[in-house]
Amino acid sequence: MISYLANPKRYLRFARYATPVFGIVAAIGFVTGLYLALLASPEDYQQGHTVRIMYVHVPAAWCAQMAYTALAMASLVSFIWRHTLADIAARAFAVPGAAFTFLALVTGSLWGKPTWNTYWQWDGRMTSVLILLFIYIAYLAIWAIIEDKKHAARLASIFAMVGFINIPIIKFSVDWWNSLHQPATFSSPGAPGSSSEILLPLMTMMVAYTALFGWLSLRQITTEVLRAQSARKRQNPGAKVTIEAVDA
Amino acid sequence: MITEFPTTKLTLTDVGMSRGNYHLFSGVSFELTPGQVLWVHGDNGIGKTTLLRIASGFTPPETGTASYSMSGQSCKPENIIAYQGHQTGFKAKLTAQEELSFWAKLHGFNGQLPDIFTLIGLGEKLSVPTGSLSAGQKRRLGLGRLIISQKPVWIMDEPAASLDAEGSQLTEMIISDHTARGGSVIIASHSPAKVLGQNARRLTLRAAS
Amino acid sequence: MNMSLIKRDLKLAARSGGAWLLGLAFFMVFLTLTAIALGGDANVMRPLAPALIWLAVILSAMLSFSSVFMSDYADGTLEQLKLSKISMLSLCASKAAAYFIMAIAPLIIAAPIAALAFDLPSQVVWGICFSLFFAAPALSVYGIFASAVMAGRGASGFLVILITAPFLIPLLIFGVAAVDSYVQTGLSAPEFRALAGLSLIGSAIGLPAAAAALNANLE
Amino acid sequence: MLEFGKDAIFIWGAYGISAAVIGGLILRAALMKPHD
Repeated sequence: MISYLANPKRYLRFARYATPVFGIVAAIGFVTGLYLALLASPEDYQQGHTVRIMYVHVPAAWCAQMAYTALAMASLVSFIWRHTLADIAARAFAVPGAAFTFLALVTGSLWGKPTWNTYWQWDGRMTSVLILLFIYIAYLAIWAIIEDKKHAARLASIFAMVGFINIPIIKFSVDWWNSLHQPATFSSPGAPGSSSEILLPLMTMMVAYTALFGWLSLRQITTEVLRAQSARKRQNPGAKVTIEAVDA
Repeated sequence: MITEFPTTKLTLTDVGMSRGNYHLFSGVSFELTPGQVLWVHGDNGIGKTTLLRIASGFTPPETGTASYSMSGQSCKPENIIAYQGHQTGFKAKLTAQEELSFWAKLHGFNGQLPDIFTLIGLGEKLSVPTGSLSAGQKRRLGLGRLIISQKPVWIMDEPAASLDAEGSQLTEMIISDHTARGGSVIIASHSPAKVLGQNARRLTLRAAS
Repeated sequence: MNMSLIKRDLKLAARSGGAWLLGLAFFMVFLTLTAIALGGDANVMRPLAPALIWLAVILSAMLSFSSVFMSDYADGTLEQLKLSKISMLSLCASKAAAYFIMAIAPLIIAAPIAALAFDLPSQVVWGICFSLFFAAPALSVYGIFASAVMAGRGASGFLVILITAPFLIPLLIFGVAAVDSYVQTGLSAPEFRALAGLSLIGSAIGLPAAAAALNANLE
Repeated sequence: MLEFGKDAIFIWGAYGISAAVIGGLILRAALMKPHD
């Protein structure tokens, strides 16, 4: 799959069909998902109506992690094979990923206020999502600050991979730290039961978010590929090279 | 002084490179064998330094390949290449003596350092911090490091810059001594140096109109 | 690791006019400002002191990270080193060792003195020193990594802090916890094993990554 | 319908901010031009 799409021409052919498919799935997903989440689903017997926040929080958190995984994989490909398309893809995943991470944090804290009566708990999950946001910001900052794009692609991919290996370590340490300081005085508002009434809107929103992430990434990758192609077309011819013997 | 170098070959095949969206060159191919000098000539900004850094193994070329071999076996660029770029590569706070003995240790040089200092004309400057040396004297110190490296292939970016007549003569002498012993050299320079012996070629990068 | 490279870095630090001591000065200024902000009451500060000292060490280290490769990159030493017999990996290991000696070791030595200013019992002081010592390799290595990424950029202090912060969080967590555990169980506390593990994993990830970043910067 | 009781503000806040951020992402992607 990856090696098939590595060719820009083949990628563009794939994107011509895949982009609208993702777009349509996302659009349908959001319409039905919102209908199910806000209108057609009942309130939870424990959490009441606030359970509806889960339908936007969990998909955002899922996309935040999926985007970083995709980013790290693309970085690995870019680092090993020096593939321009992988650079472009890694970079394209970063902004949506950071935005979803931000959304996961904000919706999480809006869920926390009615549930725990506080906007923020330094619990393991929220803290590691916050750290993930820092990693995204640092990744984007490396791209922004390094002017030579070839250097930036390489250094950003190295950073992304180091970040990816460290995420489980950070997650483990934050969970451990949390269990030390807050010995289970509350449980984070996870999925309350798994009745189909809750599962159906949640799954629909998951599909919608994932398709949206796909659409956003493909749009940006396509744009960058076309930009690179047109830049190559407009490129100057380059220096003329001659090699000749010199008589001393 | 060291005796002879192993037979080395540096081969660039169809190398192309761009800087940002600016296409520098493509289709550069040459082979550098023992005793040869390649003089890279061209205006500022045309890509001389980029080509030298590709040949030195710092920068992988966008298209084409750079390959290196020693005694018929392919090897890494750092096995055979010594590079002297625009930056001196010396610490201002360390003395000339400290610097050369550090690099001698790093390159495994067993020869006599005082001889090297005499050769490059810095015999009196041993205990002077390199920050207090003139630009030309730093260039001479760089020549000393090239010798100490005992590498067969020297790649030099504008070696004649900021050197006086005597210094240029010294450079030419050291280079021709190096090629006579089976070494090879790539030089980027505006001015044609006299060192270009019978084995010299000129690679010209000229802006396409 | 290469001894002549470490010696050379130490010699350069000795001739830097005391610039290597600035991290130590920052450490003391930070703790003084904190003590003033907290009202200077020893009873209030005593329980906070291990965390504050740890924070001071991490912040001071973060501020000194960016300088590790800056001059080597700018004056061309790095490209000369790349073509020498030293591998980039052993270059990074040597740099980490030199960085530890110049920047981290003085902080570990200064920490007990700072601890006296907070009127800490000697067991806690030992806990602070040991926890810092166990975490020092990881701290140095991630610093080397961030510095290698930013080697070619001049004013990059803030970005270096942003790059290293996520990786230093586990150190901070286990480091502060190790101080408490030391008082109860000594060096056999699991936190020390965690810190040693972080240092090992950090070196296994950070040094090759730093070497790759240096190569990328020389391209 | 769409009456969420005392916590309505948090639910609308979460959906509103999600809509704003996602809208921003879609706008950014839609406005991308391959030829700059």
